Amino acid sequence: MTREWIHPGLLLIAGAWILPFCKGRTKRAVMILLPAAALVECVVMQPGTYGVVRLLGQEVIFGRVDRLALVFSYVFALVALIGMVYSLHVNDDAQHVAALTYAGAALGAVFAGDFLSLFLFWELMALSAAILVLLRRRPAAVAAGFRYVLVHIFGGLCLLAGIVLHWSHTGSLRFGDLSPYAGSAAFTLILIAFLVNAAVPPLGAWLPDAYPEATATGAVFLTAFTTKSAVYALIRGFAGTEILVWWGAAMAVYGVVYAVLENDARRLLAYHIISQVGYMICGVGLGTELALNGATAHAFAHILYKALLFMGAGAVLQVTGLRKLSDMGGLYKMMPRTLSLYMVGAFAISAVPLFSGFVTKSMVVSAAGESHRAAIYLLLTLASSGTFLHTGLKLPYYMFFGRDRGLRAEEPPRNMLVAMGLAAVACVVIGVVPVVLYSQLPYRVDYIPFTVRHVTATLGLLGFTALGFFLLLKQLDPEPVVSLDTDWFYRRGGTAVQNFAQGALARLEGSVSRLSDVVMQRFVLGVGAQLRDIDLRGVDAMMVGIGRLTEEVSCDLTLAMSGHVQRYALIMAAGILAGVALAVFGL
Amino acid sequence: MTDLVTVVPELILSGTAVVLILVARRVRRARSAAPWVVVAAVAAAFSLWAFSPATSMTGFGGTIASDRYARFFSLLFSGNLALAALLSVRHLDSERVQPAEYFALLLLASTGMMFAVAAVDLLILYLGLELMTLCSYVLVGIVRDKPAGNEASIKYFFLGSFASALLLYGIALTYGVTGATDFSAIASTVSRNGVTRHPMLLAGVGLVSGGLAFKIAAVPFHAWAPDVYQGAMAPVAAFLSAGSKAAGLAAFVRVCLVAFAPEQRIWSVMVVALAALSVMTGSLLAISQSRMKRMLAYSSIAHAGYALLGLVPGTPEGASATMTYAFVYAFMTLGAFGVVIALGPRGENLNGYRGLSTTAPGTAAVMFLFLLSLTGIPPTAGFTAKFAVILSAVRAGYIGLAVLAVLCSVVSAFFYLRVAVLMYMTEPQESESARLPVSVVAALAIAAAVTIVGGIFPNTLAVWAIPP
Amino acid sequence: MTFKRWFHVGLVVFAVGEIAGPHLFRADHAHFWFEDIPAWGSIYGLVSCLLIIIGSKLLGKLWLTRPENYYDS
Amino acid sequence: MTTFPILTVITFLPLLAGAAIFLCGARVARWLALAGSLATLAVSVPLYLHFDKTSTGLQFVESVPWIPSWNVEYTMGIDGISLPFIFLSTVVSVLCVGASWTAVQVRVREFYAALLLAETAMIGLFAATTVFLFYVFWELMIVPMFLLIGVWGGPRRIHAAIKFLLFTLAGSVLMLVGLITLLRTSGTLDFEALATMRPSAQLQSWLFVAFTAAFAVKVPMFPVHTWLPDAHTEAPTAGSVILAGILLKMGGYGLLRIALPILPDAVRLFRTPMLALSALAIVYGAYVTLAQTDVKRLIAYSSISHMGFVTLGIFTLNRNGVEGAILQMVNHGIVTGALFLCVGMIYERTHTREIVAYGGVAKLAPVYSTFLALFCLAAAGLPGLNSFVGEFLIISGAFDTRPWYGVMAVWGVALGTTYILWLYYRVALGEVKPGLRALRLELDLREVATLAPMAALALTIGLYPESVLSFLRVSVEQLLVASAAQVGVAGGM
Repeated sequence: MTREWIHPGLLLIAGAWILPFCKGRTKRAVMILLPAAALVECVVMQPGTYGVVRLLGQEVIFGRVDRLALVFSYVFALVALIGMVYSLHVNDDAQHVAALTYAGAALGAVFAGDFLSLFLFWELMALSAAILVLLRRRPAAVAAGFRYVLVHIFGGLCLLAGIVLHWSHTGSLRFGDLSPYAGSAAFTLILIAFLVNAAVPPLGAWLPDAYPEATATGAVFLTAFTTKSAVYALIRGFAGTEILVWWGAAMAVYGVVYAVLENDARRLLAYHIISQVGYMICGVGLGTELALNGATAHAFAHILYKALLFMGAGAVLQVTGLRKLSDMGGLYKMMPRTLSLYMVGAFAISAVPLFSGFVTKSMVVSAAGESHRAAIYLLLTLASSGTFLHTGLKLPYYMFFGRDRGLRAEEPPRNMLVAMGLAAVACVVIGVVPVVLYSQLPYRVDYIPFTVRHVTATLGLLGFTALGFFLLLKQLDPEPVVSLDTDWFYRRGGTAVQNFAQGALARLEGSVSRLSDVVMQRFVLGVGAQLRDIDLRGVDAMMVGIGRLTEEVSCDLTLAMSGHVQRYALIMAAGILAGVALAVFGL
Repeated sequence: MTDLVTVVPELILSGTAVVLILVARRVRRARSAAPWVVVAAVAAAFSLWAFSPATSMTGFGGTIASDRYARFFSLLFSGNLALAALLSVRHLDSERVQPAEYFALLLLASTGMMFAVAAVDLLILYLGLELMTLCSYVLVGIVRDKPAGNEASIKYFFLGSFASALLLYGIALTYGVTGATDFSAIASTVSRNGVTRHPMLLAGVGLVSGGLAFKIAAVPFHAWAPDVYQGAMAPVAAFLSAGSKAAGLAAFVRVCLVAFAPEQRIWSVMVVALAALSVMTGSLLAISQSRMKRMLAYSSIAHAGYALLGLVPGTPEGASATMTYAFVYAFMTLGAFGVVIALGPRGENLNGYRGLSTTAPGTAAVMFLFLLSLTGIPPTAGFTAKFAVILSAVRAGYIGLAVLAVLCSVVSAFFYLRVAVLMYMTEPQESESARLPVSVVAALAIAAAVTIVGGIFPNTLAVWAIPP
Repeated sequence: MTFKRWFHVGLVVFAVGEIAGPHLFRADHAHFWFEDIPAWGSIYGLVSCLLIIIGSKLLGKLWLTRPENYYDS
Repeated sequence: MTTFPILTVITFLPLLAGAAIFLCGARVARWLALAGSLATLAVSVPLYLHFDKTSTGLQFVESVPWIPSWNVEYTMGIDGISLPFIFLSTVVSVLCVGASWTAVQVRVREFYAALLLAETAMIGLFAATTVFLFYVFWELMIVPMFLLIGVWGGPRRIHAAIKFLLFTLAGSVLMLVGLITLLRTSGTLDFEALATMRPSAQLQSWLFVAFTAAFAVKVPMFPVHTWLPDAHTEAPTAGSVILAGILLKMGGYGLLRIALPILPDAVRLFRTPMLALSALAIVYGAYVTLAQTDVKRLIAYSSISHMGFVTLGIFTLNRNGVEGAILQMVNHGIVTGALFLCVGMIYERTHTREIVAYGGVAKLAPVYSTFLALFCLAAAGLPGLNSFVGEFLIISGAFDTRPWYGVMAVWGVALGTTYILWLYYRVALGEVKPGLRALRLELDLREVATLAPMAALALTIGLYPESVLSFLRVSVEQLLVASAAQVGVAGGM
């Protein structure tokens, strides 16, 4: 340790284990105090380098603190606090420990100054997140959690391979801008690993697959950390990587398209995570100061309002036990507070002026504008209209209004409302006084969101989106269906290893082709079976054959031992003749 | 008078034999006669110290030496004799053999062996060996109403006399060239007259080594061994495999190192050939045997090969390695045969050993020990002895031969440990646990003790094994 | 009924405001030519909304959607 | 360091206990064995306390003349490389006693005697400092294993036992010739003395072949590995644990002790083929593992793949590789040993090793499957668990010298994750197989106590690898310097 410094992540990870040993009020107090302490610590933290340890003969930096890391740490700690408040009523230590570990690992990844520590926290994140999913303790959840582990272990393997390659090339494990190595294998592998965690399609199907299966409270944490820490890692390492621009934009639309077809409330929101992360990826790809600021800011805002939205959906799930839009409707009478808080989040994500999304998302969009990329600009705008269409209109319409199905419901527990309140306040504050956020961003910000053109255009966009929504309302009626995604590859198609292998291949090569399943099956299992037979019939048989041969030789030799004395005498005679000949002539 | 001092052990043994023959009518039961023999053997062994002069001395006109080389082997023979006697008790009564005659023959055979190792003159050597061999012919066929035994003894007789003829002819040729039968005289004449390359002498060397190779059952002079061991009574087989082999080796070593020292190049090549053939053939043939004594016979052939490895470099160290090997092997094989005897009829066949460890754990354990030692797995005497001989083979530069030897020891591991497999890893078919007579237990204990001590403290033997 | 009316009034206000806004106040310059099309935001909003709904519905009908028990079967 | 012959005591204490077992009845045999192995563990504690991590030489040296005629002495001593293995041997032995508490019901006395004899052989091998003593214990190890497999093993135990015997013997007799040649040419068999003198390059090559034949069979390396699946599968749980935990390590240890320091030129000569064989073993083993349907066989083949990492690491001849190899050996001992314990425990209840017979065990036996999951993840090389560190070091070592082998190793890791997690998936998850409901699959206290130490070790090493590496560092440095075979220092070191 270079200077006295307590790692906020480790604080959470270690502190989590206090929970199982205390109960009642004290437990709730600890649940609040831990993330609060972490938050305070992040806020008071000064930039610098802390916690340098020698491990495996390497400089391992646990505390690389700069502006970029700090922004993310603020929001991570904050959402951890909100999430804990939201799950105060839950009486399941395992969930809390997992959640806190998850948050701590995310903080650890953000502060990691080198690949080794990054990798450790990266995998810890994957594991704790999977546990969070498993803890719903439903068969579907267990299966999803298992798939989640597989995907991320493969992501982790890519990362590991990349790191090792990088190390052997450069001899350093420092985690910084990788653009100098663009095109190298290490560069690609690490990028793939990050994209897996950022849920970039086609590598991202795990997200809508796993998150909806988590508990109401667990989902809140899940939405926040994995994808955003990946965004952080991308900003850190891959700023200005051209391919990300297009990939991000496509991703933003992809999420929206799937959201149309989605019937499960939280799965719909999950697809919107993908859509929103698309903006950030795009920003990373653009790589200008404005764009990177935008990506950071958007991540910040997005964590808060997405948490808010999931809390809303979670609250409904909590009280009604329903998750399908097709089963809901007319809840506004029973849960007005939930509705209003949810709407704040919805406005925020749809970038309604005076809400947080407006001031952050527009940074990325205008960054695209400033670099004169019309197509990107249009795609992103289209996506934002789609965002409003679903989270702002479709979801609340079918959940709270729509056909009244006479559901019995009441407001969720108070702590849930408080948590949602906190998030909502954050959204509004950022939306009204953006400078609060802007002042924290890595680069200096001279961007003004509230221009006439911008405000009016946005209002018009949203308004007429709403018009379109009401025009095609009939079309939008949710249907009880699921929609295919790349998770098909490891959910469908025979045994687990095929799934696993296909998943692996889909991730390793980023190929979505159906061929891969056949190939992979032949490749792994086929080759395995082949080699097993070779091992039995070939190698082993050869070894055993030597023994067999020896035995046969011995049997043949016994024939010579006929038991006839004259033959024995002959043998002796031959021997003695040979001996004498050897003696006399041979030498 | 001093002459007699040199042959005290021989005198004791032959004296006991004479006494036994005189009182033969009185002796009905084996267990009344066996103790005499054991006492005689112990006395002989004791006398080796009691009357041993500090330095080696010769008697009878320098034809018989009583040096530490001779004493080492004499000790071995008396041990061999004692153990054989102990192991015989049960068989004699079951086979209705005249105990007195039997033991007398054992004693005389041992006397012959002692003479053979003490001889420093080709003729004495020949006499000693003949005494040993003649007695063994009778011993092999001593069970009159057993055709197998009689056939074996006839075969043994024919081939044995053939071998003796070869030996004698070789001696004659040597004498013809050098005009001497005394070892040192031969050596000195050869080197003095520079007749090293004299064809008749070379032929003589070949014939002598052939004749001696027969006694140690080295390939291709081995053919008698399996049939004889199988036909003969188990104790006799044990006695022969340990004693006659040791005697042959002792003679071989002394003749080669002393008498034919100038011919070292020639006989070392022949030794290499004998050793290689014996090790290979012995190990290979033993695999496909289903009868215990026959298997042990082939293993004894292989071990003759191992023992000869030590002789290859023709150095004192090598010779002492061979001596150690002969000693260790004698007790290993006595032990193995001892178990065969202890099990009685069921011990003759490999299947008799099924599940032995459940019916007779102690016997099985001892057998396992001997088998490990025969295979040459540490920490048994078999390992250290094998180590020594292979070391000397490598010293002589015959690495290929060494590799061959160890590979054959892997082959041998297969058939030795197959017995272990039967004993430990299969179910017994009949569950009668053999009640062992005290004498057999004692014999096994001695053999086991030697095997273990020789394995953990190899030096205890090495210091005694002083080459001529 | 009232909601509907207010909604349409609001739409008109948005559209007009967007057309007029840039001319009434000092507006920031546009990045692209199409942003200067009158009521660009409103038009694009409507278009993209319809585009998304119809497009993805088609996609769903043709390929993506499966019965709910698809993965359980 | 101390005049007290601690190494000799540790080595032969188990033997004494074994003898005592024969004298006492079968009832107390278990307790005697437990006491004996625990006592050994206890006596070995001072080794770690008084071990001087900074000294390069041997420590706790004992030496008494033994066979002057061959200039062979009875000398024992340890350095950083042998220490972890002695620790492993003592611990594993205790756990084996615990693991076979109820599993072994026939010939209990003989069983525990054999077990303790094996422990003596293991410890002696790692404490020996002359090739002769090394060989003696090496061969001595064969006997108890032969009995353990053949007497208390599964249905095809005899075949497996004989196969094991002949393979290992065939290898080790060549080592015998090798060491005799070494003795003949160098006149000594002492490790340190031998390291100073260099035989001629050609002779080195021959010696290398002879010794490596023995080590390769034990490790086992590619073509001579086929004894392992049979032996592992048929052996009783304790036997499998010792096989996986210690016996395989003897080969790797021999390479480090004899090949590297004594035959450096030959090592460099044969480096490429050895690396190739190792990489081949990694991938080949992993593939074959994928195709197994028998739990024990699957784990057995997986150890072929894992030991491939070890040889790969050793022959990278750089610090990362060698340290990684040693660590990997320790880890493999812990993890695979633990996996065999797990399998054995459930086999006691279900009496089947077919994977298809299992499923949904997690529902019936949460504690058990937690342990299983832990060890599976460890075997899969999950960070934070022990195997990760070793494999990481080895792979980085490989990348520093021959990147292609590094790539193959990573590929091996991927396959490894596949088969091990698939195994867990099929055994623990999924729906409960009808046959299992009736059985009481959950572990009892003794079994938990048997597994817990392994888990603790796995976590400790995983989270704080220095706990082992700190012991190695100096010795490995010295080994690589002494063998003067250090090919390029690891990147960034």
